[in-house]
Amino acid sequence: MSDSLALLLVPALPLAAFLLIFLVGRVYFPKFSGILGTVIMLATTVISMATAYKYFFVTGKVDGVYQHLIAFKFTWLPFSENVSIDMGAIMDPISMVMICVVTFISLMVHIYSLGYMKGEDRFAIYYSYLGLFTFSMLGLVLSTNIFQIYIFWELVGVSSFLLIGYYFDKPSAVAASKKAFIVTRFADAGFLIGILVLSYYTGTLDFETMIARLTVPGSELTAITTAGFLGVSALTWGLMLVFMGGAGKSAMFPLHIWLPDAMEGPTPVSALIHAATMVVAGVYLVARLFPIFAISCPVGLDVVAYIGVFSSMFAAIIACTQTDIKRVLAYSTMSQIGYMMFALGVAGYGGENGLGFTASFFHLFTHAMFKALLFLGAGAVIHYVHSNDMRDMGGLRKHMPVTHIAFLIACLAIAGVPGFAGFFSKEEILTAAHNSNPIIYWCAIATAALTAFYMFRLYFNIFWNKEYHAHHSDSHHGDDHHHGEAPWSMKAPLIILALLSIATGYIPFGNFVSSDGQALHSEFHLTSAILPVSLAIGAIIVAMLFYRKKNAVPDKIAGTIKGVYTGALHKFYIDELYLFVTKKLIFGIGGTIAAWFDKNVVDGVVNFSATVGENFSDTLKKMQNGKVQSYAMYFFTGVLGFVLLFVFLWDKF
Amino acid sequence: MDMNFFILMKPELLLTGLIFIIMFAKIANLAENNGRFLILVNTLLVLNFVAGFFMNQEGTLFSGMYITSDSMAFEKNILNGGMMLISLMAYDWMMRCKNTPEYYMLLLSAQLGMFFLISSGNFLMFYLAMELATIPLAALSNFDLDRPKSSEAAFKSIMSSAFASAIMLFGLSLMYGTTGTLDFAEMQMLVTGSSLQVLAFIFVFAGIAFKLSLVPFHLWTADVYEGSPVPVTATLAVISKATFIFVFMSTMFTVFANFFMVWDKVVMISIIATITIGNFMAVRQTNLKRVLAFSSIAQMGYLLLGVASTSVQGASSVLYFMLIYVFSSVAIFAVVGLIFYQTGKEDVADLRGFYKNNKLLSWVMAVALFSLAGIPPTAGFFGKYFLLTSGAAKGDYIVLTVAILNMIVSLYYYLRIVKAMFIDKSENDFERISVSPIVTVSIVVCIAGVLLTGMSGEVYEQIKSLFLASN
Amino acid sequence: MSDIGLGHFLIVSTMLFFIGIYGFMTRRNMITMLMSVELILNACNINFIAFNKFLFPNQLDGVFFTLFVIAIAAAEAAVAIAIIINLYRNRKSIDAEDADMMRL
Amino acid sequence: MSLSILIIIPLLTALAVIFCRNAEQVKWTSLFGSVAQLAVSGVMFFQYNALRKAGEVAQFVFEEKHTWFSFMNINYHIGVDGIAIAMILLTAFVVVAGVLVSWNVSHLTKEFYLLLVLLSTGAYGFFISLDLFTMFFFLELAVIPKFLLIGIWGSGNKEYSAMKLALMLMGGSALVLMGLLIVYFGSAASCGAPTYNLIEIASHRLDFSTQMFAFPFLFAGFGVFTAMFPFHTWAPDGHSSAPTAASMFLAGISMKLGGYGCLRVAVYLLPDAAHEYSWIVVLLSAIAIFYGSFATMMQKDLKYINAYSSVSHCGFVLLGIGMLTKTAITGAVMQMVSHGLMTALFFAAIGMIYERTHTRQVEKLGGLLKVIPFLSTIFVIAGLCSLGLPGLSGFVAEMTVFQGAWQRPETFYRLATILGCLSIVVTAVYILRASGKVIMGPIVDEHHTHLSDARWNEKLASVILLLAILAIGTAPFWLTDLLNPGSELIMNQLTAR
Repeated sequence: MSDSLALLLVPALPLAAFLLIFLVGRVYFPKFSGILGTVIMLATTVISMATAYKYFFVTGKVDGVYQHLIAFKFTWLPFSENVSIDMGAIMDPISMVMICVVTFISLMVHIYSLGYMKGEDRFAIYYSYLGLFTFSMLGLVLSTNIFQIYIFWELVGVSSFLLIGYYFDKPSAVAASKKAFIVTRFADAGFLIGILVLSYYTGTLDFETMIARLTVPGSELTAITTAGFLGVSALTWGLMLVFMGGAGKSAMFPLHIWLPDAMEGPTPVSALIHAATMVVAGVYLVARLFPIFAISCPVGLDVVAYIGVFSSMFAAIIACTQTDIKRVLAYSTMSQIGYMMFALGVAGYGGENGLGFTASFFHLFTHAMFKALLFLGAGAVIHYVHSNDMRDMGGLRKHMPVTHIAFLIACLAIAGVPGFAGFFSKEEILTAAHNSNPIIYWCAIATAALTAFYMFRLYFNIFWNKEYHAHHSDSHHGDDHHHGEAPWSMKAPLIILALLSIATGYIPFGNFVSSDGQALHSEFHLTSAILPVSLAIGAIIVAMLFYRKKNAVPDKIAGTIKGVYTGALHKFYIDELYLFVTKKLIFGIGGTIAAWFDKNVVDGVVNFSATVGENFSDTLKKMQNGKVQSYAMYFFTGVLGFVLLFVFLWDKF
Repeated sequence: MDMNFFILMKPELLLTGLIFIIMFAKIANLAENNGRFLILVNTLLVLNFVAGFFMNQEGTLFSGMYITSDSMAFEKNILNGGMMLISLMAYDWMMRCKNTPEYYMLLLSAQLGMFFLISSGNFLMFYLAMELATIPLAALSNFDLDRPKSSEAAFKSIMSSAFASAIMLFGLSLMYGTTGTLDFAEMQMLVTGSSLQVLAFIFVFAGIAFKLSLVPFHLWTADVYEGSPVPVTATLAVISKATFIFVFMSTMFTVFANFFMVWDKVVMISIIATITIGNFMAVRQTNLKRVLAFSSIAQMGYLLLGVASTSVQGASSVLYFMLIYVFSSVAIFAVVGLIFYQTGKEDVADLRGFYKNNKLLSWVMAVALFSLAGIPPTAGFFGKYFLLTSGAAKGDYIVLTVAILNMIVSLYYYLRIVKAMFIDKSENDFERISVSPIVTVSIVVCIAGVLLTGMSGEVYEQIKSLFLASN
Repeated sequence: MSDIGLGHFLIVSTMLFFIGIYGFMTRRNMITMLMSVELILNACNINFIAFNKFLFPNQLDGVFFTLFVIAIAAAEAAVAIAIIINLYRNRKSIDAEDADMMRL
Repeated sequence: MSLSILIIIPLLTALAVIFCRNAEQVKWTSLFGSVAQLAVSGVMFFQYNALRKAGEVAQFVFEEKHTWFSFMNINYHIGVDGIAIAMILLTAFVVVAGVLVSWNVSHLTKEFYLLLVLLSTGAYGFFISLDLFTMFFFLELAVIPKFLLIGIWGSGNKEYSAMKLALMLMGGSALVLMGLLIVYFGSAASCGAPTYNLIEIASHRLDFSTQMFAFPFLFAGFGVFTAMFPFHTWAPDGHSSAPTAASMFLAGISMKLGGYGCLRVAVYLLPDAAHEYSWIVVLLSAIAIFYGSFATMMQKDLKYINAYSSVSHCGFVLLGIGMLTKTAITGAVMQMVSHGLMTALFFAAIGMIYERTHTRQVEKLGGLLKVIPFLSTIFVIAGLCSLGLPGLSGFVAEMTVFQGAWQRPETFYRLATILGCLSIVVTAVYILRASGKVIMGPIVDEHHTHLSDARWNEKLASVILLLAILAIGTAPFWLTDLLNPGSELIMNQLTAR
C-alpha cells in the first residue's frame, strides 16, 4: 500500500464510518453500529501503525534526518494564484506519532464504549460521532496547510460539541457543550486572524513554504518583522494569535474554562477528546510551527512557556480541591498539557536545545496512555457507582480489582514515579526546563509534587477511605449494582492501557521526534531526577495520610488556608468572571444596545417617517373642508402666490 | 367646402353625427328600450373608434382656428377609445338608468368640446371648446338625480369651473390686450415676457391647471369624483384629464413657447406640489373614489414631468402614459362602479374580503392599481419610467427625486386597497359581484392594454413617430 | 369723452373682477355666487372690448370674443341653475355652506 | 442554448398554474416547472463550463439582444457569466425547495404558487440581465409578490411587515432608479449616446463625477434589497411574518438581488466611485455584521433570529464587495450563494417546526431532537452552516471574504475584517443558544411529545438544499472556478484607472 493511499484511508475510514452509521446504521442496524465502528477503527489503527512504522523505519529517514513528506495534496479552495487552501497529508515524525496516538486511543475508546454505552438510546449516533471526531482529528494532524488545520480544528470542535452534548436532554450537558464550543470558537477567531496575518506576509498558507519563508531571511521575513501594530511585530502578532487558537483548544489559562465542564460528556469521550487527543491539538499546532517560533520569534516562545507553566500550576492547585473525579482529571489534563506547552516553550531549534520539543511530544505520547487509562478507569467507577463525586465513593478496591490496579498504575505514571511512563517524559521536560529557565523549572517541580498529591487524593478517595455502600436512596440507580465490576469490553482497554502506561516510557523517543528531524540522544541524569521523584513520593505519602482512612486532617488544613482553598474550590472565580464579562457586559449590554437601537432608532425612523407622513396627510385633509368657496379661495391664493413669485419676485433672483 | 373639410374634421363630424343620431333616436322614441338603445350606441361608439384610424390628414381649417395633426388624431383616438371603454364598462349601470339618450348626448357633446379643444388654433375656439367640454360634464355629475351627493358634486363642479374659467378668461383678455391677437401662431411671435403677460399667463395656466387638478387648484376634484356617478367620474378622471394634459402640452409648446423660462419654473413648482400633496392627500382617505381622485392628481404631476421636458421624448411619453392611464383607470373605475352600484360600498375598508368571492375582479383591480403605481410588468411601469427619463433628460434632479420618492407614498395607498381586497378578513363575506359580458369586454380590453402596451415596444415607437413626423 | 381712456376701462374691469372674486368667495347664496361669476366674466368682456377699441381698432377679435362669452355665460348659468334647483330639491337649501356633505 | 428559457419556463409554469383545476395539479405543475428550471440551470452550468474549457473568452456567454424601445436605447439584453450562473443555480435550488416546503399550503394554493413562480421569474430575469432597464424591470417585478405572499399567507403582524417590506423595497428601487437615470444620461458622454447596456458602459468608463453622483444611489438602493445597515429593518419583520417559502425566497433569493446589483451595477460600472466610497461600504457592512449579530442575540423568535443573522451574514457580502479585492469579491458572491442556501434551509426548518409546534418562541420550545429528529438535525446543520462550520458552505464563503478582505493593508479595513472575524464567535453564541434551547435540553411543552417528523416533501426539500450546501462546503473549487473569471473582470475594471 502506497503512503498516499494509506494516508488517504486513515482519515477516510472513520469518515466512512461516520457517514455509514449516521445515514444508514442509525436506522437499520443501530445495535450493530458499535461493532461496525470498532472494526473500521481497528482497520484504521492497523493502517496508521503500519504507515508510521514504515515512515520511521523505512522511508522517513534520509541521511539521518526525518523528512517532511507530502503523501498527497490537492487544491481545495483557491483564493488567488499562490494562496489556496490545500487538502493533503503530511508525513513527518510528529504527524506520525499523532496518528498512532489518535487511532489507538480511539480504538480503545471504541472498544470500551461497547460496554460502557450499551443500551443507550442513541448508541449508533454515539459511534457515528466518534467516527466524525476521529476523522477530524486525523485530518488535523495530517494537515499540510495552515488553513487545513483550521478546518479540521473547527471540525474537532464541533464533534467535541456534539459528544459533550450527547446527553442532550440534560441542561448541564447542553450548557457545557455550548461553553466548550464558544470558548474554543473565540480562540479560533484569534487563530483565524493569525492565519490571515501570516498568510498576508508570506503569501502562502502552506506549512512548509510558510516555515521556509519565515525562518530563512528574505523579503517576507523582513516584511513581517518590520510591519507592526501597537509596537509588536506582525510576526509576533500572527504567531500569538495562532497560539491563541492552540491555547483555546488545549485549555490553557485563561481559555481553560470549558474543559472541566466538558466532562458532562460520556466518560469514554472525555478520555478520547478531552484527555488524549483533541486537547493536545494546541501543542501539536505550536510544534507544527515550531521552527518559526524558535528561529524567528523567541518572544512568542517565551509566552508559550509562561502560559504553559502558569496553566499547569494553576490547574494543579484547583485539582487538589475538586471532588468530582472527572473534574479532577480534567484539571490534571490541563496541568499536563501545560507541561507539554512549556516544554515546547523552553525548547530551541535543533540539537540539544530541542530537548524540550522531544520531551513535549514524549509526554504527549505517554500522557495519552495514562490519562486515557485514568478516564476509562474513572468511567468504570462511575459506571459502577453512578456518581461522579468522590464523596460518594470509597473502598472500591475490593469491588473492582482490575480497575483498581489499572488506576493505580496510571496514578503512579502521572505522578512520575520511576519505572512508569510518566516518569521518563516528565524527567525530560524538567531537564529541558532546568537547562533554560529556573523560574519555569521550579514551578514545574512544584506542580509535579501537586500532581502526585491530587492524583493520590483521588486514588485514595475512590478506592480506600471509607467503605463503599451503595446509595439505595438513589432509587432508580439502585438495581444496577448487581452487574459486577465491568464487562470485558471495558476491562480489556484498561488492561492494555495499563500495560502501555508502563511500557511507553521505555521508548527512545528522541530517536524519532526532534525539533529538526535528527535523532536526539538525551542523557538521563539521575541527579536531576532525585528532587522531583522524592517530592512526588512525599506528596503521595501525604495524600495517603490524609485520605487513606477517613479523618479530619484535610478539613483542618483546608481551614487553615481557607482563602486559597475556597478560591481553588471555586476555580478562582474565572468562570464567574467570564460569565460576567460575556453575558452581562458584552452580550448583555451590546445585545441590549443593538436591539434597542434597532427597535427604536432604525425601526423608529421608519415608523416615524410613516407617522409623519400620516400626520402630514391628516393636516392636508383639513384643507378639504367641503366648501366650494374655500376651494375658490385656495385657488385664488394659488394664483396670487404664483403671481407674487413670478411677477414681483422673479427678477430679484 | 371641399372634401378636405370632411377629412380634416372627421372626428368632430362623426361625433356630431352620433349626437344627432341619438337625438333622433330619442325623438323617434327609439330609445324606449334601454337595452336596444345601448347596443346601438355602443356599436356606434365602436365604429366611431374604428373610423378614427382611417383617413387621417394633417392640416388647418378656418384660417388657423382649427388645426389637426397626427398626434392630435392619435389623441382623439385615445379619447374615442376611452369613451368607448367607459361606455361599455358602464353598461350595467346604464341599463338601469332612465335618461340614457340624454346621458350620451351630454357626454358626446363634452367629448366634442374636447376634440375642438385639442384642435383649437385660436383662443376663441379654445375658450368655447373648453366650456363645451366642461358644462355638459357638470350636468352629468348630477345624473344620479336623487342622490344628494351627486347634485352637490355637480354644484361644486360647475361653480369651481365657472370660477376657474372666468379667471382664465381674464388672463386671456390680458393676453389679447398685450398681443392684439387670439391666434396661437401669431401670439407665439408676439409674446415678449412682460410682467403683464406673465400675469396673464399665470391666469391662463391656473385655468388649465384647474382642469388638470394641479395643486393648489385641485380641491374640487375629490368631491366631484366622489359624488358623481362612477362612469362620469371615470370620464372626468380619464377623458377630461387626457384632453387637458394634451392641450396643456400643445399650448405650452406653441403659444407660450417663448415663455419657457417662466412656465418651466411654474410647472416645476406645480409638479412638486401636485405629486407630493396629491399623494399625501390620498394616504388617509377612506373613500375609494377619493383615493382614486387624489391618485389621479398625483398622476397628473408625473405627466407634467414629461411636458416640462419639452422634448419629443417627453411629449410622446406623455401620450404613451395617457394611453396607459386610460386603460388602468377605466379598469379600476369599472370595478369600483360594479361594486358601488351593486352593493353601495365605496370605502376602502368595505372592500375587505373582496377577493374571496370575486377573484378575477380583484386581480383586475390589483393589476390596474399596480399599473398606476408603476409596478412591472404592467404598462404603468414603462409609462412612469419614460416620464421620469424625460424628466431626467432635462436634468431637474430635485423634481425627479421628489417624484421618485413619491412613488413610495403612492404605492402605500394603492397597496392599502390591495390589502383590503386580498389580505384583510371580514366577518361577513363580500357578495359576489355579477359582471355582464359587455362590461367584461371592456375590462378585458383594459387589462390587455395594461399588460401589453408596455411589454411591446411597438406602441411607444408608434407614438414617437407621430411627434417626429410633425416636428 | 376724450379723457376717458383705456386706463379707466381697465380700472373698472379690474374692480369688477375683484368684486366678482370677493363675491364668489363670501356670498353664501348660490345664485349670488353665480352672479359673482358673471361679474368676473363681464370684467373680461370689458377688457376685451376696451383692448379692441383702444389698441387694435382695426380688428373685431375682442368684440366677437365678448359675444361668445355672453352666450357661454348664459349656458353656464342655465346649467348651474338647473343644478342648484336639483340641489335645492334634495337639500332644501341654496346656501353654499350647506353643500359640504363631501369633505376631508 | 437560449437563455430566455430561464424566463420562459417560470412564465409557462405560471400560466399552467392559472389553468390548473385543483391544488394537487397546482403543486405538481409548480414542482415540475421548478425542477425543469433546475435542470435547465444545471445544463447551463455544464455548458458554460464546457464553453470556457473550449477557450471561450467572451465576458458574457449565451448573449441575446432584442430591441425593446429603440429610441431610448432600451434593449432586452441578457447573458450570463459565472457569477450569474451561480446565482441562477442558487435560485433554482431555493425555488425547488420552496415549492416542496409549501406542499401543505391549503389556503388559496393556486395564488400562492403563482406568486412564488412570479417571484422567481423576477429573480431569474434580474440575474441574467445585461441591460440596466431590463434589470430594473425584473427587480421591481419581484416586489409585489412578496407583499402579497406575506400579507395573505403570513403570520403575526403580517400587514405591517408586508407594507413595510413593500415600501422599503420600493424605496430601494426608487434609489436604484435615480442611480440608473444618472448612469444612463452620464453614459452619453462616454459612449456617444445614452445607453443602458452594461457591457458598453463598462467598456467606456463613465466620467468620474457621474460615477461619484450615481454610486450612492445605486449602492444604497441595492443595499436596501440586501438589508444593508441601516436599511435592514424590513428584513426581520418581513422574514418573520412571511410564510416559510416566502421567507426562503426573501432571504435566499431576494436579498441576493441587492448584493448582485451592488456588485454588477454599482461596483462594476462605477469602479472609481467604488474606490472612493469603499470605506463607507466597509464601515456600514462592518456595523451590519456586528450589529446584526448582537441584535440577533436578543431575539426570542426563531425567525427573528435567522432574520437578524441574515442581516449580519449579508454584511459579509457587502464587506467582500467593499474591500474591492478579487478574492473578497469572489468571497462575496460565494457568501451570497452560501447564505442563500443556508438561510433557505434554516427558514425551511423553522417553518416546519413552527407548523408542528405552532410557536417560534425559543423559550416555549425544547428537546425537539427527541421527537422530531430529522427536522432537528436539519435545524442544527443549518445553524452550523450559519456559524461557519467547515464542510458546509458558510465556512468557505466567509473564509474567502476574510482572506480577500485582509489583502487591504489599511488599518481601517483590517479592523473591519477583525470585527468580521470576531462576529463568527457571536454567531456561534446565538446559534448554539437557540439550538441548545430548541433542539436539545428537556421537552418544555408536553404537547410537543407527539409531533410527527418530516414528510417526504419536507425531507426532499431539506435534502436538496443540504446537498447544495455540502457540494459547496466540501468541494468549493468548482464554485471558485466558476466565479473567478467574473470577479477578475470586475477587478480589471477596478484596477484599470
